Amino acid sequence: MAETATLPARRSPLDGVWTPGDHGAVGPGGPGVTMTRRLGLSAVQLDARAGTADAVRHAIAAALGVALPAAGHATSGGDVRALWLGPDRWLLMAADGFGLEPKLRDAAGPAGGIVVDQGHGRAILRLEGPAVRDVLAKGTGVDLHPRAFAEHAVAQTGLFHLTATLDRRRGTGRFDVHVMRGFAVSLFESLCEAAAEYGYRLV
Amino acid sequence: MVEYSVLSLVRNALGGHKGWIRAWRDPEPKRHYDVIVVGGGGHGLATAYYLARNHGITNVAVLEKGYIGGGNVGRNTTIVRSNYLLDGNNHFYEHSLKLWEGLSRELNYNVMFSQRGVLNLAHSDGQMDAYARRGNAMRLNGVDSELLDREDVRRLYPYMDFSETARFPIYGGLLQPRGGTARHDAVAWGFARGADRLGVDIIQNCEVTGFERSGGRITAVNTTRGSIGCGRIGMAVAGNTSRVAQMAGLELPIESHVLQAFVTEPLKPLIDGVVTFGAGHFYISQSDKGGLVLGGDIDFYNSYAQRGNLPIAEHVMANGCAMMPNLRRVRILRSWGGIMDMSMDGSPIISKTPLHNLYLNAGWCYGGFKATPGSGWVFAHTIAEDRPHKFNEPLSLERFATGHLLDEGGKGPTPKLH
Amino acid sequence: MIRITCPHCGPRDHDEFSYAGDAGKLRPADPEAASAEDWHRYVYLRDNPRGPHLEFWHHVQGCRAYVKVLRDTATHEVLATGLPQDDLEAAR
Amino acid sequence: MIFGRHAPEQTHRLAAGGEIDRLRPIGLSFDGRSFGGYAGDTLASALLANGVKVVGRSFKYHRPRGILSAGPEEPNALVELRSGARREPNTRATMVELFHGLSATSQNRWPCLAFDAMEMNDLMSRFLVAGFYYKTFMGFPGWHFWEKRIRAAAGMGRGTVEPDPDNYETMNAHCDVLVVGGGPSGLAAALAAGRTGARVVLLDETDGLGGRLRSEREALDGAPAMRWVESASAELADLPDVRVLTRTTGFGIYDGNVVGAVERVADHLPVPPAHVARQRLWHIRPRRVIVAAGAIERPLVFGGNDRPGVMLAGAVRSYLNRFAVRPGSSAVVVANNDDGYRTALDLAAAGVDVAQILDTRGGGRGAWRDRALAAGLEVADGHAVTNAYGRMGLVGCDVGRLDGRGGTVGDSRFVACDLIATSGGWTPSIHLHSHAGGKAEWSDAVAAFLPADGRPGIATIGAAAGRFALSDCLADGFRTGAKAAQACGFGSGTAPDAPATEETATAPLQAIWSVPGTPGRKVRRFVDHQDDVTVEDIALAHREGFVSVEHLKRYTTLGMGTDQGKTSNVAGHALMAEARGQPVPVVGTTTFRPPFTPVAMGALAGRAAGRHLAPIRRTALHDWHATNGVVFVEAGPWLRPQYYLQPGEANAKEAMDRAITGEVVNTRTRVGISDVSSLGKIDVQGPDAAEFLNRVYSNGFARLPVGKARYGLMLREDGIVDDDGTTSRLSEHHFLTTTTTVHAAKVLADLEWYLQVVWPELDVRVSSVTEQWAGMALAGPRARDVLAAAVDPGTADVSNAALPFLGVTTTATIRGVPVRIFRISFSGELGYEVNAPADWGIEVWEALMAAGEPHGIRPYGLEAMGIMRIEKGHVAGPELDGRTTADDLGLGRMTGRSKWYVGRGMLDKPAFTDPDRPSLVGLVPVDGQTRIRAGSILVDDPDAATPIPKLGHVTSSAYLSPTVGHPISLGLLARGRERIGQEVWAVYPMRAIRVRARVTETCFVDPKGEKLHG
Ligand SMILES: Cc1cc2nc3c(=O)[nH]c(=O)nc-3n(C[C@H](O)[C@H](O)[C@H](O)COP(=O)(O)OP(=O)(O)OC[C@H]3O[C@@H](n4cnc5c(N)ncnc54)[C@H](O)[C@@H]3O)c2cc1C
Ligand SMILES: NC(=O)c1ccc[n+]([C@@H]2O[C@H](COP(=O)([O-])OP(=O)(O)OC[C@H]3O[C@@H](n4cnc5c(N)ncnc54)[C@H](O)[C@@H]3O)[C@@H](O)[C@H]2O)c1
Ligand SMILES: Cc1cc2nc3c(=O)[nH]c(=O)nc-3n(C[C@H](O)[C@H](O)[C@H](O)COP(=O)(O)O)c2cc1C
Ligand SMILES: [Zn+2]
Repeated sequence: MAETATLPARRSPLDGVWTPGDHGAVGPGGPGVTMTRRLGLSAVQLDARAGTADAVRHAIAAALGVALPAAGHATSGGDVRALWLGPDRWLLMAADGFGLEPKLRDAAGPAGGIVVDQGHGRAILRLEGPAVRDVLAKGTGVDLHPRAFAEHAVAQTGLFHLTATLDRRRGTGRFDVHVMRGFAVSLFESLCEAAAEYGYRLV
Repeated sequence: MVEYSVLSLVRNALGGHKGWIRAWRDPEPKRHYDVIVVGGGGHGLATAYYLARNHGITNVAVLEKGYIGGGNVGRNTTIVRSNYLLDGNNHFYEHSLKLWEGLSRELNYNVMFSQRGVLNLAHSDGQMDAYARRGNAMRLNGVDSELLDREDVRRLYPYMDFSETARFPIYGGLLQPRGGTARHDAVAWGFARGADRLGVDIIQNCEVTGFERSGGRITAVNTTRGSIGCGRIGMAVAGNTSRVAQMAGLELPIESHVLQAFVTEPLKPLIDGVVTFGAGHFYISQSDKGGLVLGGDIDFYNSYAQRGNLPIAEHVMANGCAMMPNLRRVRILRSWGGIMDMSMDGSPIISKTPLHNLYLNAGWCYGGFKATPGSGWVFAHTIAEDRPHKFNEPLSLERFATGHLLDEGGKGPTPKLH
Repeated sequence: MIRITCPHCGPRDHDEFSYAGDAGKLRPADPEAASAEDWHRYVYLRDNPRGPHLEFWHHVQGCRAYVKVLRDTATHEVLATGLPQDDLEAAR
Repeated sequence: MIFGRHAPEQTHRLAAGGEIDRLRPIGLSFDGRSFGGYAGDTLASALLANGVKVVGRSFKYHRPRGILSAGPEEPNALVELRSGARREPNTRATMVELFHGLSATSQNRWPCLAFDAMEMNDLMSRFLVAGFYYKTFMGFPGWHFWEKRIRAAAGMGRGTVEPDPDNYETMNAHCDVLVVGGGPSGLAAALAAGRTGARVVLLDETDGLGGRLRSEREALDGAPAMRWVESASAELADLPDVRVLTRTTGFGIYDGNVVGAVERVADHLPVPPAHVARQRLWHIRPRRVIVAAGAIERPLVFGGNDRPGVMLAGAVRSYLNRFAVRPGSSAVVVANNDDGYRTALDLAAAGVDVAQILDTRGGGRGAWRDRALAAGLEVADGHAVTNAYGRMGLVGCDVGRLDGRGGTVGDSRFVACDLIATSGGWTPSIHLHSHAGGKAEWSDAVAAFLPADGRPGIATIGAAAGRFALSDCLADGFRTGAKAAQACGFGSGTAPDAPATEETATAPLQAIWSVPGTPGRKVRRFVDHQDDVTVEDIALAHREGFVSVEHLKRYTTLGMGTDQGKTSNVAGHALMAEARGQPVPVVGTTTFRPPFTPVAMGALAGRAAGRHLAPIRRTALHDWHATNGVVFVEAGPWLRPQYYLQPGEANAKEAMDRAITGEVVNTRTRVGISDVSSLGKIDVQGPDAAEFLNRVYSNGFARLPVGKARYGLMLREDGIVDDDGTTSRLSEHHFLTTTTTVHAAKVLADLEWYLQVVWPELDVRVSSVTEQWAGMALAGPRARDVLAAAVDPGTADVSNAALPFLGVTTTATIRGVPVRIFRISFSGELGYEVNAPADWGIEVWEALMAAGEPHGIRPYGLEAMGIMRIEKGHVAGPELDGRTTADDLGLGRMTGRSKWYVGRGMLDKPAFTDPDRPSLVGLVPVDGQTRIRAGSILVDDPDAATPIPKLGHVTSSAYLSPTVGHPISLGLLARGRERIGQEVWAVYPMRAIRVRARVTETCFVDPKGEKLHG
């Protein structure tokens, strides 16, 4: 992808609905949930062709310093975070400036990796705060209890009837939520309504 | 034999209702019948009735594994209509609808057929065009149909969601005024009593467990009440079709799926007709008892359990509340399920089979209650004459091989989508 | 709610999946050799058993894998799950 | 609250005791009259406290009814709660917590509760027996006439016609142990499990924990039992992984032992607080379920047992002990078990005069009986109430001696009383056990069905399992709770010690299913109070052959009311058993179905109702359209531009027509641009990609050159056309496939199916990139000029030579944004599809608009696109209706026989090769002006006798093709291709329209496709 410098700024599908500040029933203890948009992230899907998973894993580890995670997990390494998406399929993320896609192509291509840019196809929200689990639990059947969904656990699942990716980050009550770009506003509305009773802050 | 009427009711009331007798006998199975009908649901009982009434064949038994009417006829949402697009279906269902119109008197049993009108809502221009095609085709067949616009619908059901926030705005709908509902149990009981009066043996708690064959013929059926000889066999076991067919060595273009239905607490009259939502599968009407009877999609997996799961229940309610936002505070009283014989093109099969004296009535999907009298009529004809009636020629089993499919929805050979 | 254990994602609600029907039916391997009758049986005919049923569920909201499931159609109990090429007969 | 004070004295309120808070008076109104109550009251207890006797009317006979129970089983005391948009019919007064300003109205009566015109049904009751309606109303004037009247009399409360202003939501939970029911059994189970560190959820339908203990004068460890309940509750509250949900009903157990529960978050408040849902639906996924749902008492079936003032014994104790209410001032107690004595003692303790204790058992033994006698109460062994009197409120009853053979001996005497406390025994709540397919086993000791073997992971305990002694319930709970936790890997499985009980031994119950009536009197004995099913109705059902309990139920409606027969089914089934001369277990019971108690549709719908019914999908260009005069239209989940209004224009019909025509003309004569982002885009990569596409497409893809696009057709396995779109080869092993908007998801799923299941040997990966790319169709004679001006210099050559029709380039950038350009066209014009990464979609769109400015570029919407594709005879949704073959659509050349592909095996079926099949044709009005509407049917003779033979139908129609200057349509016509040039009728009987149409070729504009290649 061409040098980001020469490129116009990326728009977020939530530009039209994102009003920073506190909303809902924010109590003295502050908002139950704080939502941030994770902007300026490249996200590239990496598939390992039949029988090349190991080769691809090595190539990526060597080139990007991140170990491709096992099913249901995420890993961080170097400047890259890698999420498991499905059998022999991962999503790698880095800051736009990092030039993730070309790097991946060069590293994984020869080893049998297939690279598909998805960075513009999904919106990524970070949710944190004491009420996060309850808010997400209103929309997903996945068990988010720390015992069942530890740090760096990842799930592809239904969230408020949409297909979403849940990425549990380090620390209690911090999740990154990925959703298809076109449904971003729908998911955002659902999250806001679910969070309103605890109060939420848009950053 | 007691004739039912206001007079007999009054007479018996004065006699403390001691005078009433069994609505149908409870005979021991004979050793042989000219025709055995397997399945004491609406279709089996209607078939037996018309075998005796139209064809004079009275040495007939209906074998029911449980209690008659315990199958889908006793658990359906009772919508009766003939608003089908394809002629192969439309003529058949219209024949059935005509029979409904005289059924209570025919049977001397009030089946409470109530022509409240069936309205299918449309939510896009494309859907309006599709309904136009269907309604126009019906008219050319002499069947009633009306195309309503948004305001027509609002006049009928002002409390539907006509607001700006409606997710799928109402464009209009297709109305069949002659459509409506009937009292499901009464249909089974009325046909049972009618058939019984003509000499048919109705044998309950008698499950068919196998067939005795010689060559291409079935000579007797094995049941939980012993083996019973037979001339011809009519199969009308709906959700259980594949299992009974398997006993005869037949593999059919049918899958069994569970369809849930729901009834609310009884209310004073609220919803006058039958309404179906067009932007999601949902249909609703009000029973004479006052309960709103509603349903939607099947559960989308093969099932022989007469119960479903929450996701579909929630989906049904969401559609209902979206269509009529005033329903949200109405409470669901009971939910249940029935096993439906989903065919590969969504249309029924009333047909001869590779076995000379075995006849098949199946593949009813969501819609066989409305077919009950018509199905019995043409199935009786097919059994008695050993050839299809003109109304069930298109409903043959061969159509899947020849490609003469009756796919109203254009969904293809994916039963869960019909 | 039927709980289906996806071999990749673990136990999930069945409404994350899309039911893909009978897994006992094998598509004619060599289309050239297949007769019209073979195609007919594959496309239209079903065993439709009451009891253990081999079927596919597509994990559409999850990892998008087609999961092979042995499920009792009378009780809805899931007896075994696996990959499309797995043999689940042992669980019958 | 003020108007609480104005309310009349609470004449039946006890001076002390109960859970109510006398410092928090609450006013309520019932049928317009104001009453006072206290926090902690239910509507029922408050009405009783005010001496209100008649609360409702029965379903069929409209008989005046009072309050029978103190719980969810209430069949009689149903009211309309709240008003207007929040009106809730059939609300059980026994389950409504008082809130300030509560207003309730009696129902199923006209004009008022005291006088109900429909009570004439009661006088006619001898005619209106079970199933009478099946036997009449068949003749003149017909059912429809009678039905109106019957419906008006039937039903119960009135539903609202206004939209519900409140919100509902869903919550998902997971736990190791779920305990349903917070009585002593459930509390013990939750404690035992919770202490091990297991994740526990405890539900109770009521507003607090304790269950029956709230209503009994029981002691635990030497103190009032509720003390123990309080400490247990406190301990549970402190356990981090224990969640206690009150006002929450577990209404059903589903597959996987998932429990559906509904939490009434705000029903005890006047209105829900801001941002709070009224009710919350819980999906609870436990590893172990413990059902501690208790038992429900049933009344004895005796003459006049439905009179206002006849009350369940246990309910009497609830009102006395929990609510400090005296349900009457002079009581007769009649029971077939020791509850009679227990109740009489509580009544006496509360200062109520107990006229008589009638024990239907003859035995005359037992510790409870001794206690009653010791307390100086009068006990009559082997006696029962034979008839009760008092239409609007009990005045007394006949008491007779039973002969044990279904009759009485000697005369009966009249006893004055305003309260009859009755107990026919307790029915364990095995509902949830049964939902999960658990078996039920008859117990003579309990005279009810008990849970037998059921689904693994579910245990039913305490009273719900027929264990009625408090000590047994506690032991049961502690044991089962510990075991369940252990099974989930927590604790040792050893049960904690239970608190010490002080219990009086109970003597065995003796079932009696109906009490003989007062000799010489015609008595009405109600089995099902709500639906007015009497002992005589059951006899009639038996007489007419409705002898299976399922037929009995459906014929008499026994147990079909809002209470689902909680107080009546057992007696009803037992009476049928007596009639059949068979034991109850042989006769069996009817099926238990969810919900345990009725659940609001809104709660099940959750927030998905209304505008959230289905999520809305927006294209990357959405925000641009929104600010540029667009009118959106739903296309599946998507919102897509339908057409664009000029600045200042209102969205009226003329403006719409002007917009659509203008968009078409502009595109055909200059250049237009439209948002095609919603088309499915599937990235196909791998060494076998070409082979794979060659198998799934009916036309060839093996030799598609790199840098080229090709139109492709996909068939279903049954040979019918599934979808169409273009596929471009971006590199040797890399393709981009596009699908129609509607089929995008299905096509992807199908491709995955073939790769994962059918041809796993193919080395190919597919993934959706629909959302990654914003898609823009640039079309019209000036399209190339616009594109050339927009593309950053030197990044790509878009000349006809370099980028011919069906050419593809991936090197171009626009404003620095890397784009993919495909020279394909749906409109039939010189056209390009430009794909840009979604977050830059608007920049690229605006760049094209700017570059197009001098050329008069205009955006066009779905309507214009629809007209242009009809002008070109391109097929779309209405033609790809799931019934058409490639041949039907004139695409036969794309289904060659030279290779194999999905669906080919079906193409030779007789029906598919039938020459009479309808095929796609064009249609124009012979008069050159009348529109031929989509949905019209094509016939030769519109005046033929019905059924009129049909030749086909009109699939798509443009009321005006601006390009050819008259209406045009496409249709499917039998032997269509042979009929070109001929005329047919297009009829639309529902609007009385018939149009003479000429059959034409399908392509109305530029048939040679010069514009495409130009
Ligand atoms: C929830 C639900 C809603 C529906 N809604 C509608 C609607 O609104 N309108 C409509 O037209 N249709 C509707 N249907 C479809 C309709 O109910 C059925 O198509 C129709 O009742 C089937 O015909 P039947 O009455 O003969 O089936 P059933 O009543 O199921 O009769 C089949 C009988 O065969 C018996 N049987 C099975 N195996 C054996 C055996 N081996 N030996 C002996 N007996 C056996 C069964 O016990 C059963 O009694 C609905 C179905 C369901 C489940
Ligand atoms: N006198 C008698 O013969 C007799 C008979 C039965 C019970 N009892 C007494 O009653 C008590 C029984 O204890 P227990 O704990 O087994 O039962 P319980 O009746 O004390 O408690 C059951 C609890 O479960 C709740 N519940 C019921 N169904 C529910 C559902 N579906 N969802 C949510 N909550 C639901 C009820 O609100 C109630 O609080 C003991 O004290 C016993 O001695 C006495
Ligand atoms: C049209 C119709 C109306 C019904 N109305 C009621 C009702 O008012 N009350 C009730 O308890 N059940 C009602 N039912 C459901 C039956 O009680 C029962 O659940 C259904 O016949 C299936 O039988 P099963 O639950 O015993 O398996 C109704 C069923 C149908 C088909
Ligand atoms: Zn998965």
